[in-house]
Amino acid sequence: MEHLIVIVLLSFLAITAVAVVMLHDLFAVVMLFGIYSLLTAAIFLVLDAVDVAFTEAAVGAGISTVLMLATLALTARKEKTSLRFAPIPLLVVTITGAALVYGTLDMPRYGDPTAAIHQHVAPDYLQRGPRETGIPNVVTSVLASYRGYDTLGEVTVIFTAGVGVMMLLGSSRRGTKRTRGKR
Amino acid sequence: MAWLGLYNYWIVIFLMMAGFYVVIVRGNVVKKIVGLNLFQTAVFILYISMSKVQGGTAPIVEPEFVVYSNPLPHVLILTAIVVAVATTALALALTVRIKESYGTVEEDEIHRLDKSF
Amino acid sequence: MISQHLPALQVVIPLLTAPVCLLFNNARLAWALSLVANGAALVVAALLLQQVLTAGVITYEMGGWAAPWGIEYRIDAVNAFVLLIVSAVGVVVLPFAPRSLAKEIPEHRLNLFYTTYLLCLAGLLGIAATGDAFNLFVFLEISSLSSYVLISLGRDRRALTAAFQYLIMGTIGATFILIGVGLLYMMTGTLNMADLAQRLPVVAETRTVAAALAFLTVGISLKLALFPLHLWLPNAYAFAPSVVTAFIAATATKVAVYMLLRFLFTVFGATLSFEAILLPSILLPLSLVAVFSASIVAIFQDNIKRILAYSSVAQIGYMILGLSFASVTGLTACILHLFNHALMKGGLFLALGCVVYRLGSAEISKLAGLGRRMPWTFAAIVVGGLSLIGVPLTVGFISKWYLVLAALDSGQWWVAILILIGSLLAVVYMWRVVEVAFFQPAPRQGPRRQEAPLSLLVPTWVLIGANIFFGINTDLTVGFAQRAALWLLGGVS
Amino acid sequence: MRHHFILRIVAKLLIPLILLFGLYVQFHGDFGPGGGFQAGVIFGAGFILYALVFGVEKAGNVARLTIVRVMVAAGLLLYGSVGVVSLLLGGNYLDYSVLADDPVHGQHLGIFLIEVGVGITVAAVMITIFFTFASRGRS
Repeated sequence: MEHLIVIVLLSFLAITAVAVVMLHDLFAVVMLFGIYSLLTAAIFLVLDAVDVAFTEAAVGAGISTVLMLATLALTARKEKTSLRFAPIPLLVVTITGAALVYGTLDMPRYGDPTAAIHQHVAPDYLQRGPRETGIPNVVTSVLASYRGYDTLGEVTVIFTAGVGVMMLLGSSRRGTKRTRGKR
Repeated sequence: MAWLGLYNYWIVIFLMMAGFYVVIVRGNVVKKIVGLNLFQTAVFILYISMSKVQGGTAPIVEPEFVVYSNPLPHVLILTAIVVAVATTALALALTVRIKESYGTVEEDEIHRLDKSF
Repeated sequence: MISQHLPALQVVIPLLTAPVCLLFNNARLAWALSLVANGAALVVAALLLQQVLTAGVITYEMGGWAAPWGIEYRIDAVNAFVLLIVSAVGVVVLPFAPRSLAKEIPEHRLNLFYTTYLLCLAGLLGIAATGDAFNLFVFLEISSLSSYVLISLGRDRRALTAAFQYLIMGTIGATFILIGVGLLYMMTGTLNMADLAQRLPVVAETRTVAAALAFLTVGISLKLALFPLHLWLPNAYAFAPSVVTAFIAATATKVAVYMLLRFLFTVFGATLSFEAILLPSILLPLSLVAVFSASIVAIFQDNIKRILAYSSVAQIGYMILGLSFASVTGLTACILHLFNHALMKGGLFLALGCVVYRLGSAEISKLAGLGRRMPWTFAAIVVGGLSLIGVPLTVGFISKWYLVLAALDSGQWWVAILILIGSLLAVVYMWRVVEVAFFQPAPRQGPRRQEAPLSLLVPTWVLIGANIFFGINTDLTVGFAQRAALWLLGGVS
Repeated sequence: MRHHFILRIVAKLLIPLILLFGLYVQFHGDFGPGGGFQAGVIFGAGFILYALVFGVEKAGNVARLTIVRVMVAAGLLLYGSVGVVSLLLGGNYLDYSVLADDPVHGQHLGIFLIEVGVGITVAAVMITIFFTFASRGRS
């Protein structure tokens, strides 16, 4: 049953992706991207990744979409270029996709509990996590403690983005902002 | 039946490639950023798909459950989502600046302006 | 007590100084703080290298969690050397910054600039120090995001498009690396590099691992601008502020080469069967094509920054060529060139920074007669150019020498000949600069140009002087490089 | 926007709830889904909603950009200094076990502190990014 839901959701995703490729109205493209993120969040939910689903919904459908809309307001709403046949990108994409499909052939099957990733490292987190950190949500204990250094890196990435946006778009005349009234 | 276990991955690969195509084909800058997000989000689904265990539940340990899905890919993807939104924010900021200094966000036109410079 | 925490301090010091720089809204203070943090990182790197040489591999468990569960820093002969290169280049380049940036970036953004610089440095050091495949991705993104911002700060509006192009290519590269790491994790259940190296041989013959290798190689090649994935590099180098070009040219691609070395030799191990196909039949021809195509394109550029940028693509070709032999001499050549090229391009781009400081641009046509007006600057360009060509008594000669030896060792004498022809192409593109600067008369009208200020010349000559110093005293660097090469080939597998 | 009466009243009701929910997510991450990052995004979204309904200018008075800027740095510094403190107490970097007498308590304290750090930086960065984009179009 779960698997069926996932397959249906994935098919919706595929349709959304095709629509994004074909459409020229950027407003519609951004909106479809929001839908794409929500569908992804739903898939994550079905696949037991509740934390990730939460984040994807908040970030993909929320922040990213809002920022994209803000950018559209500052740039243009329509894509000018007409859709044309581009052989080289198509070739690159086909080769990359073929390489990935080739790679899937020896993968452990979906949901297989005997796969290597469910045997090594991860089961220890499930066993030791609650005992060693006192936190039942294993995702939190791995994120904040076992792999806490990654999370420090993650915060640094967000910090970098913040500094970068200030640098690129920050007002050029500092301090004048407050005194200038509403137009 | 064996191929059914890979069917998910194949759709995910299709999604990745749809995003990848939008990124590398020359066109509108904002659309490329959307494509980049499609591509990255599809990779996230790849990671989360591999974490699923048949009959498992979310990795929040409680006495009544025995089988849990693998928490590690979840952690990795939480980090990766944050990285992706950071990249998107920067890319959009660059887009705004490009629009301000070139007057357009179409790669063809930017290219032409640079050539005539 | 401190000595046991050096691996963490190496990255954490610049990383935590960055937010402090943001808090103080003062450019000079931010600069001083960055210099102190960078200097501290250099001291730590030197101490680490010494520890590694006496005691062997150092491991450090982040958060006190043992290796495959927690994130581990693992310093050996290879990355200790890379850490030293990156932090040393930073220390030399930073004193160049205030004077040169004053003309390129508005005053009130300078503290943001130093914040971003420190983040970039921390990211690069983090990539080099880590022993965890996913942690590598995180720090890769820190360094990449900050370098996109740094590049976009150039005065020309093309800096914006260059940064955007780099952002797109870089993110594709990072996503490919993410796919590769994911596939490896899927087959082994671990992210720790040493643990991966142990567990991979069991599943080595699977198609999934082959795909993982392919995605990692392509992803890293995008980052290191290996032909034909180099398209982002020339514009990024040409339009970034001078200091940024010098720093990124001397460090970022080097760290990317290190990533490739680490994955190919430590994680996959040089013995895996599919590498037998990848290295000689794909990387070797690609690297030769990189050397020739980029050198030829360099000859026809009108902007010296672009000439040197294309030359970087060619030099990266030499590094990958050394790597593709997978022999001790080949890897020695690769690692030596990693260090030597950082000295050459760091020095040359700083010298160009001096030119841009006085002229406002690096168009070759504007250089006429400047050789006499700015003797020290152009002497630096000549010495750096000689090193790039590979003239004896410079570092360039040493790495070419080992590269030719490696080619002969592998029985491919034609590769050795191609390396020599490639050097001749470098003579051609460097000669164009020298010819205009020294043998064309200065224009009659127009302002009289002066030599660059001392605060710019000193850092330039430190790096250029190092080209000669390490070209004569070769024992030190060759010794390090050989140890690192031996370690890569025999250390883990 | 001036006349959207209902919108403004609904927003006035909603925003405290959103902020409250943000706090809940921040501190409930130990037991259910959630944590610093999600909380930061929700908190940021609360301010963004305020700015959308009442105007960026007015929102700027609520969240002064200089203060937000300090918060951007403060969160990361808080996270990093937890690591420094554990170094000083004799553990490895980010080893929370040494923060209290009992390792499990130490872990709890450490995780709590770093999640707060994550939340502060993420919320502050979200607000900064949105405000910089929003005020760009009008200057």
